[in-house]
Amino acid sequence: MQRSDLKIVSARWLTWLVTGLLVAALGMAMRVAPMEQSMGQVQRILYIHVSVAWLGLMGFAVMGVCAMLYLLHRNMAWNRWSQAANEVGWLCSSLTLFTGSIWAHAAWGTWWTWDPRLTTSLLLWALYSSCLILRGSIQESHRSARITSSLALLGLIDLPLVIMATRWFRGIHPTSPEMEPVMHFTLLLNVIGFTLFFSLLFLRRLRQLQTDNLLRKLELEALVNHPYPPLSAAGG
Amino acid sequence: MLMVTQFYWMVRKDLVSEYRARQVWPAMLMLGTLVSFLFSAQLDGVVEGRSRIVGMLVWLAIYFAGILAMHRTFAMEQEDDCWDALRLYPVTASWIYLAKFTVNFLTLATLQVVVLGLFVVFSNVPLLDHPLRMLTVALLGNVGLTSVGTLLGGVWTENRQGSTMLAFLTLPLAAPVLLAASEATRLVIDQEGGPLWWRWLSFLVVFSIVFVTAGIVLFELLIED
Amino acid sequence: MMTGNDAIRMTGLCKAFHDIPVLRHVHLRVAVGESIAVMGENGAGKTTLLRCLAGIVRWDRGQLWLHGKPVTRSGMSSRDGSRDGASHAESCRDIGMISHACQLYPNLSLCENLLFAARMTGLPHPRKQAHAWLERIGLAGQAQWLPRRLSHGMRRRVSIARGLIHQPSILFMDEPFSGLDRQSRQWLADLLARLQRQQKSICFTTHDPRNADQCADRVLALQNGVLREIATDPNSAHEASHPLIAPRLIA
Amino acid sequence: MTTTHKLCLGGIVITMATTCLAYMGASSSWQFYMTVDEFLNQAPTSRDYRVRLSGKVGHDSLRIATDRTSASFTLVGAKSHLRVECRGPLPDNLTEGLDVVVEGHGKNSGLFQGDKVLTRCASKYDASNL
Repeated sequence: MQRSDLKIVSARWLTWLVTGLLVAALGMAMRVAPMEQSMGQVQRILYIHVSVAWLGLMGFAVMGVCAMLYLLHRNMAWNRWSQAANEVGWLCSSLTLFTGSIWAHAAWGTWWTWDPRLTTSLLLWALYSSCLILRGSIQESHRSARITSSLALLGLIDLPLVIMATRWFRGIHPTSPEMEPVMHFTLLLNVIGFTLFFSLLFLRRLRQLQTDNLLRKLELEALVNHPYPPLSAAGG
Repeated sequence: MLMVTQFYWMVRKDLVSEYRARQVWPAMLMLGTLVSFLFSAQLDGVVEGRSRIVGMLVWLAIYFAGILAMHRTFAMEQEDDCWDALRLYPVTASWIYLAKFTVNFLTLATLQVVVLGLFVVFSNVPLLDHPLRMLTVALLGNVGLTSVGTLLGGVWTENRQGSTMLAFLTLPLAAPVLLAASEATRLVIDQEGGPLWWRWLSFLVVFSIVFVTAGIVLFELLIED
Repeated sequence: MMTGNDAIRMTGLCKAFHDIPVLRHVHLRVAVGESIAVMGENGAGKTTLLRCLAGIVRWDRGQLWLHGKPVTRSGMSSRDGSRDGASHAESCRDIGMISHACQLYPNLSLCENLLFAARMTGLPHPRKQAHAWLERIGLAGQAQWLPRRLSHGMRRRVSIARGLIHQPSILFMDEPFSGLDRQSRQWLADLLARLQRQQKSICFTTHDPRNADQCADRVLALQNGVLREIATDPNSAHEASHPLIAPRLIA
Repeated sequence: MTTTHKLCLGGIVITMATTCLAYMGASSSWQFYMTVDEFLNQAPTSRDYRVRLSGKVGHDSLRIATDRTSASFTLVGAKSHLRVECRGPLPDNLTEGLDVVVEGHGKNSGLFQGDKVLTRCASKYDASNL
């Protein structure tokens, strides 16, 4: 996708629309959805936790696929996709651990336990972080992209483990419990709201990266046409 | 057939170089010894849960000293630009990976002997009462750590802060193997067998298979320039 | 145009480092048995050009043929993956690359360094080959020495022997003359002439126009990432699509 | 062997190894917790190691110390039950009839010495009547 194709992302009405939807969904989670019987108010964190957890997984999948596409085509455009997914996904993954921890403290009586899903999620977060640090620590752009992509591909192994952890392994983490219809609807609305919001964030970041790239290219072209800028220009 | 002889000569070249110059092993063993000393000294007051702590400390000592050595085997190639020459020989990156893997494996094995020996002497923990079991854990843990360290070691061949970056970035990937190996070591010390023992052992085996395969496949992407 | 007669044919080579273009659409043809010299300022991209041609560095755009056979980018991996591996191994046997560093393992003796190269390229009778080369470069008596005991000129000779031991038909040399005394220069010039007589194609970089004139059939200049011909052999006039001459490089 | 072949083959090996691991995990030897019945089915001598046990807090069995540092209750499984004594931090919502996971050591005397209790979420989220 070219930079100009993403123009709609920066449209103000879209931002307002998506933010409005998110606020409505959150409002529903806070006010409209009924309070849960055994866990009380804290159960409402479910709506946020599930949404960001889904996005955290999604982000890694997007990053992995874009990494693979980069390695196949060696096109830096794919690396920008994977970088944007990495950053937004890392944020969602961190939020998942954070909200989950709060919830666990109220519901299970502990901040953390080495349940299979918790463990694999923590590993996913660590992999996200490694990729993020790697991107920053290698100067040459293609080299950095190549190495990060390899790591992202390797990290994809963890993804099915996180998803299937509650089905394959016995753990304390709940597996899609039954819910009241209102709760179900609220959850659905929240998942949609969060997905749209973070997708918008992702696309905006992508556009930012593309603009940055374009700027650098223009700068370079100017540099090549005038390899040695006149000394007097330094002050101006 | 050519590949096997190439592999043999690559390994032999590294070992001969190390034997003559002694650039990596002394520093690594010194670090391992010092860390083992410090850990064992601090263990003196601990009464309960000793086996659990020893299990982790042994592997931490091996990890940190080992990563230093693994970075050096690649940095060594960088002197006088030999790395470029090596990549121009008609040998695939997978075989270069396997050769470096073997060298690192042998290096780490030496380190393990020293660290485990020191822990036996200084911490009074019956690490070697089941020598066969301990050997299995050490071997599998070694393969796991070496596969990850060698894979990522190729990334920072020329970087000066390479060893720091390497220790830092291998940790998320190496964490599962460190945990599994420590747990298995604890079971050896506590002389517990049964399903728990087999579960960690099988985990180590699978981890090793996954990362050795990943190394063979991905190494050419990492060292390409 | 006969393409089969070209040892090296490169079209539209582009390579950027840190998004800064180093080579821009470089076209190059080297006939079998021809010797070319590439000149240019520091940082002009001479080394990068050689490393691309030798297949150590993956280039961004362009196509390369060695002896009429296409070589994939970086030689190691490619988009379609259909012809790498084998092609890399084959082209590696054809290529000799001598970098500006000597590429000798500091803890192996001269003989062992040459033996290692011979064994890695899969030569028969590696020991005989290594000794023959030591004889040829006049260091047979120092076979067991470590490289650090030698002078720079002697090390350079060993590094040349290392690059030539597998009898490549195409030879890349990065600044082979730098840091050599007059005697060694003469030795190297003689060697290049002899190799050329054996129908080897040679491509080397240099800063010294005298070496370029002495050893090369053609002299090319790399400036702003563009390769231009500056002293043209009348037989290969078709190459002079850039008739620009950069006299200040020669001066 | 080309790069693509190698990548495919590597992918297959890695997938197979991971699946194998998942399969082993799904078999009984690799679990986050054991049920009370599973635990009691083992020979009494092999019970002396650290496990997590899952079950229900039995009715009329929960005794919580006034300073909330220890509690004792019966852990009820499908067929059998076990006396648990637990020292350590207790979750606020610990009540009778709740699903819990207790971490601790089995004792030969038939008593389970726990040091941590986790309450499990209900498998159905019901609206509160309040």
